[in-house]
Amino acid sequence: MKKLLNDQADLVAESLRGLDRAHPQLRVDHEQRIIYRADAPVPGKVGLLSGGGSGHEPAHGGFIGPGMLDAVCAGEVFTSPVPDQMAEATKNIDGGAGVLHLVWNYTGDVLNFDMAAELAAAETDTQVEAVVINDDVAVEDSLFTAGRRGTGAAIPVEKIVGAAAEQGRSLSDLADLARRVNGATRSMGMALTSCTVPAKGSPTFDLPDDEIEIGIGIHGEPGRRRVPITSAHEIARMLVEPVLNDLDFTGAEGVLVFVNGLGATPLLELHLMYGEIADLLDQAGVVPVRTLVGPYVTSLDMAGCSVTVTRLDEEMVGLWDAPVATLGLRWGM
Amino acid sequence: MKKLLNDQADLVAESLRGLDRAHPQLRVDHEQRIIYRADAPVPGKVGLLSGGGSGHEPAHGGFIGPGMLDAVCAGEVFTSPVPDQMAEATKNIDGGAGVLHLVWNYTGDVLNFDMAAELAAAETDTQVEAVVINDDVAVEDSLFTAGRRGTGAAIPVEKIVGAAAEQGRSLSDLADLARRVNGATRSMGMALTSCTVPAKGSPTFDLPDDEIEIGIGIHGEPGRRRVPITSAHEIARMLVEPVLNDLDFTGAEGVLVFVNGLGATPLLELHLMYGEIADLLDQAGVVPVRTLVGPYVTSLDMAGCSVTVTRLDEEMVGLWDAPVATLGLRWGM
Amino acid sequence: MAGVDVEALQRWLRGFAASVAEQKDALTALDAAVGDADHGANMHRGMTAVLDSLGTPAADPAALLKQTGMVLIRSVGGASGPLYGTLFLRMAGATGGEGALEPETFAKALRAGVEGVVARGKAELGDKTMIDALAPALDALDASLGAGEPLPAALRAASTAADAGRDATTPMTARKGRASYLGERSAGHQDPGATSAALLVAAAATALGDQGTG
Amino acid sequence: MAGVDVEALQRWLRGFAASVAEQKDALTALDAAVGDADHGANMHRGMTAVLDSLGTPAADPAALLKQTGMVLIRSVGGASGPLYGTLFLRMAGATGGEGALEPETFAKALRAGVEGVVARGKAELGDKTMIDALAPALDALDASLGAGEPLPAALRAASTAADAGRDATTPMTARKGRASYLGERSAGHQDPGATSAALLVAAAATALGDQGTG
Ligand SMILES: Nc1ncnc2c1ncn2[C@@H]1O[C@H](COP(=O)(O)OP(=O)(O)O)[C@@H](O)[C@H]1O
Ligand SMILES: Nc1ncnc2c1ncn2[C@@H]1O[C@H](COP(=O)(O)OP(=O)(O)O)[C@@H](O)[C@H]1O
Ligand SMILES: [Mg+2]
Ligand SMILES: [Mg+2]
Ligand SMILES: [Mg+2]
Ligand SMILES: [Mg+2]
Repeated sequence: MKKLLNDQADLVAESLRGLDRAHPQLRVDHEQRIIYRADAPVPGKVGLLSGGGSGHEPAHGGFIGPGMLDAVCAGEVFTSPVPDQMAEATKNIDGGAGVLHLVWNYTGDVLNFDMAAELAAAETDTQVEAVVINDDVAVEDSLFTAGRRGTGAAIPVEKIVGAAAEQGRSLSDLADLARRVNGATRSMGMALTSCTVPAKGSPTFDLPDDEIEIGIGIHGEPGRRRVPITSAHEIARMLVEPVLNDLDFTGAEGVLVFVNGLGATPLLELHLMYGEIADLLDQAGVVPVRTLVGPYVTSLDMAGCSVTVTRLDEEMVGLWDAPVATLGLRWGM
Repeated sequence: MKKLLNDQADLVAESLRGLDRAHPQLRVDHEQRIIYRADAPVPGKVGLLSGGGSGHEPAHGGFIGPGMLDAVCAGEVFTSPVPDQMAEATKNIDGGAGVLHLVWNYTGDVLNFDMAAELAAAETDTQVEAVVINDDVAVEDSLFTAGRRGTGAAIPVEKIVGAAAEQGRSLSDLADLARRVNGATRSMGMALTSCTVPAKGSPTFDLPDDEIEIGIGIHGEPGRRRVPITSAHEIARMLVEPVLNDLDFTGAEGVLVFVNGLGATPLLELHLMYGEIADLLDQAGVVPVRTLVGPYVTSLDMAGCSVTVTRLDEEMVGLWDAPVATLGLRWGM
Repeated sequence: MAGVDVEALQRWLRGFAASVAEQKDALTALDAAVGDADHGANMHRGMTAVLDSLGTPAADPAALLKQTGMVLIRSVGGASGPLYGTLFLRMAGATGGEGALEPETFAKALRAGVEGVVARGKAELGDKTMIDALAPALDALDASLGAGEPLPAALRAASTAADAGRDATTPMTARKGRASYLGERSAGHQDPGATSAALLVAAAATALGDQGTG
Repeated sequence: MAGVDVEALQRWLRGFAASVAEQKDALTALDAAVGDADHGANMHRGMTAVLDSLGTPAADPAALLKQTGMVLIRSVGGASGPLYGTLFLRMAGATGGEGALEPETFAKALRAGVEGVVARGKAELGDKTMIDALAPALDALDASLGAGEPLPAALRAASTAADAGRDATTPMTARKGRASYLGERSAGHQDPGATSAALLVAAAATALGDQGTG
């Protein structure tokens, strides 16, 4: 394993230390491993909380700031944070209008956020709602599984709901909006290589030089199937087809297309993939009106990509375009 | 080789195609492989042109936009573009105030930009100045070499000069400023792994699992020396010391610290590195007042990082903070 | 027979912590095959924190079990943290203020704990989770005690059942947790959580059985 | 003796293109050791473009050489594009409107071309660049012609000298180009540009010598 670290057991703590020093617009509670926007709580605004295992940077901490999240709880690498963190963060970002938990759908995250909500209900009078993000169409038969994973949809959900929160909208309104954006979003990913989890010290799975994994998650979980390596053109098809088959994306306001790098994929290749994906959307009569191309939801040093498509309505377009100032997404301010 | 591409010979062309489709704020001349800001030329403004081999994304095309570059010429992977491209771009971004070439110091880039300037002088009456960026302290004895490489300094140079250009400053003023920022900047990089150039199809160099390269370039050139892998703490020291030894960075307005990922390095690790680097700067009495952490000048899929430090004056701080709207850097607009 | 007192429970926890420490890499390797390669690290982090917490004196079994559950919930994260944490919290809730638990009370508490895990995680037998080791262990424990066997023998039977339940997860297709994303590709791999759960039951057999309340 | 006419020069360029195509991976491998692993691809891209351009009829040697230089400059990039391009442009500049170049004119033109490379790239003999193959080749060519040898023999001598010059780059520490960044680590590796330059001279010996103007 070749990584820039001291002791792997300290990786998350030391990375948070660097994040804190590098970015004065963030405030880090190192004891609890919570990252806050420096001016939280914002009075009158619903607080938005997310979080999850580390190793997905810039998710989750890179999406804290005006127009997006108020705080994020950081777990160990690929391990959901614990309820105490979420309960503490919930308390500290409540500006009087309640707190919305945006929970990526993994058993660990859901269970820990559940317990946190129970704790918060028992210990404070903060109103809490939770919305589960579950967009990954690689998980088929989701009734007989832990359900679809939360992956790329977090970005449009957090951005759009974040912008709406800045407008002073109510907790239940925002929860509805989050569910609506999540419901309008589908994703599918693939890996060229495995990632290496520092605590394990070797790749999570062995992938021969001539094979790729289709339907991969963002934690080094193996995908749904392994296929011979093929062209970007074919790979785009294997990602876009299941997305389009799962939801009707033809619509008046067009779609957001988000081509995500999993960590070790050059932007040069991601842009090439965008071209292939855009062709397929063209053929299907689906019109991209907003795009995002880059490593936003990574899986440590995994090479590969995912595609996320969100069916936009006019309100969502406006909220997507609204100002945001985070490390990962920034415009308009 | 595992990459998201069709035929490797078409990688750059197809990536430009995707870039063009994804980002309406850019305009791409696919024949000549020139990326323009959509509204170039900007009347009355000095045009800023850079470029170089592909494979460093988001450099160079990701730094085109208001407040930064006007155009970029894209070469093949790790191969400087050709004079025709630069001459054509020069003609098209001249808003009447001349064009500044920001040239990364590599023999190929310098020779091709030289020829382009000769062509431009022969064929148009556009005033052209060129400033060479050469910040890499890994190249010792630069009098007996091709000179120091241009690496991370391009970001502060292009950002600061880009902001000044928006103020309508003159070509010679901007060239002076570019030289001043370049002169105030030093960089040093290291690699955990080699990159794989698509045309070669295998890693440029073999690096055993327990060794790293210190003083690496951004084209897979081997570094100055190979050492056993060590802690982030020690690696930070091997990068920061030569930078601080080369230039006195203690100064009233502090420094910009730019910790750059070379392509396959998780942001988690880069932030950890920032913490280590900030400690060393503290010990040396050097005060970071602006920071940038992320993959901005990459070397395809290389794992590793570089550190760039710029000694800022008041004017530079103001220009760094000025609005910019590019794919790679964006704030204030 | 002395019953399961605080000291016996502490022996159990120490024993479990020791097996987890020893099996850490094996648990992680199992999780790498069907999950995210952290189950060993998770359990080890949790049980290290539990060991630390044993320094704080506990008034009675209920207090110790509750503290253990809270420590796990606070330190582990992931799926296993809330689930193992709930196991111990519910065990605590199912005991009164006794200084030592009768074998039947211990068995009842364990059942309450596992029911808590089911309530949280919604896994059924055959879903390829820790439940596949824990549920058969409970049944064997109850059957043995019902047949008049002493706790040590009953726990040995439970441990054998847990091991068998763990082994039975190998051919299963996962329907809960991260392994479920793999669909049929999850078959052929032993479940990491069932493996750690079998270690938990084995540690009980050792600590509360042979040298303990036997 | 017919002199070096357009057809002979085209044979030279075709021969060089063929060796570059054949040696592409070897050139890139040399560049991987001390540079950025693209010299083979660069030269191949350039010579493929030159082959394409041979379809356009050229009035005389000067026109063909100029066109070749322009094509290389337009298609190669990197360090080798402007340098090889300059070589041909300056060769063109050193010839008048002759339909065929006398051996001495050809030798003079080649020297002018190499001087152009030196003027652009500022490399000296011993800097571990293409100059280390080209300069000895020129000297051998002039010496042979001066000694009254015919062009074919003189070009064979030049090619032998270029090969020796290329080989001599191996122990050198680079002082120009990308290899110079390696400092002393560049020693022990043959220079890619000197290697392609030796191919260029060898192609001349074949095309203009043996079957050509011989
Ligand atoms: N819903 C569930 N009910 C019971 N056990 C579960 C459930 N989901 C997962 N598990 C258990 O948790 C184990 C994985 O734990 P761990 O790797 O620590 O957490 P994570 O999956 O969050 O990385 C699985 O092997 C399985 O036995
Ligand atoms: N200043 C120079 N003068 C002469 N030849 C040079 C000079 N710099 C580099 N070269 C030659 O160019 C070769 C490298 O060419 P190439 O790999 O195509 O370009 P790049 O270095 O830009 O990738 C070197 O091996 C060397 O022979
Ligand atoms: Mg996990
Ligand atoms: Mg090159
Ligand atoms: Mg796991
Ligand atoms: Mg090269």
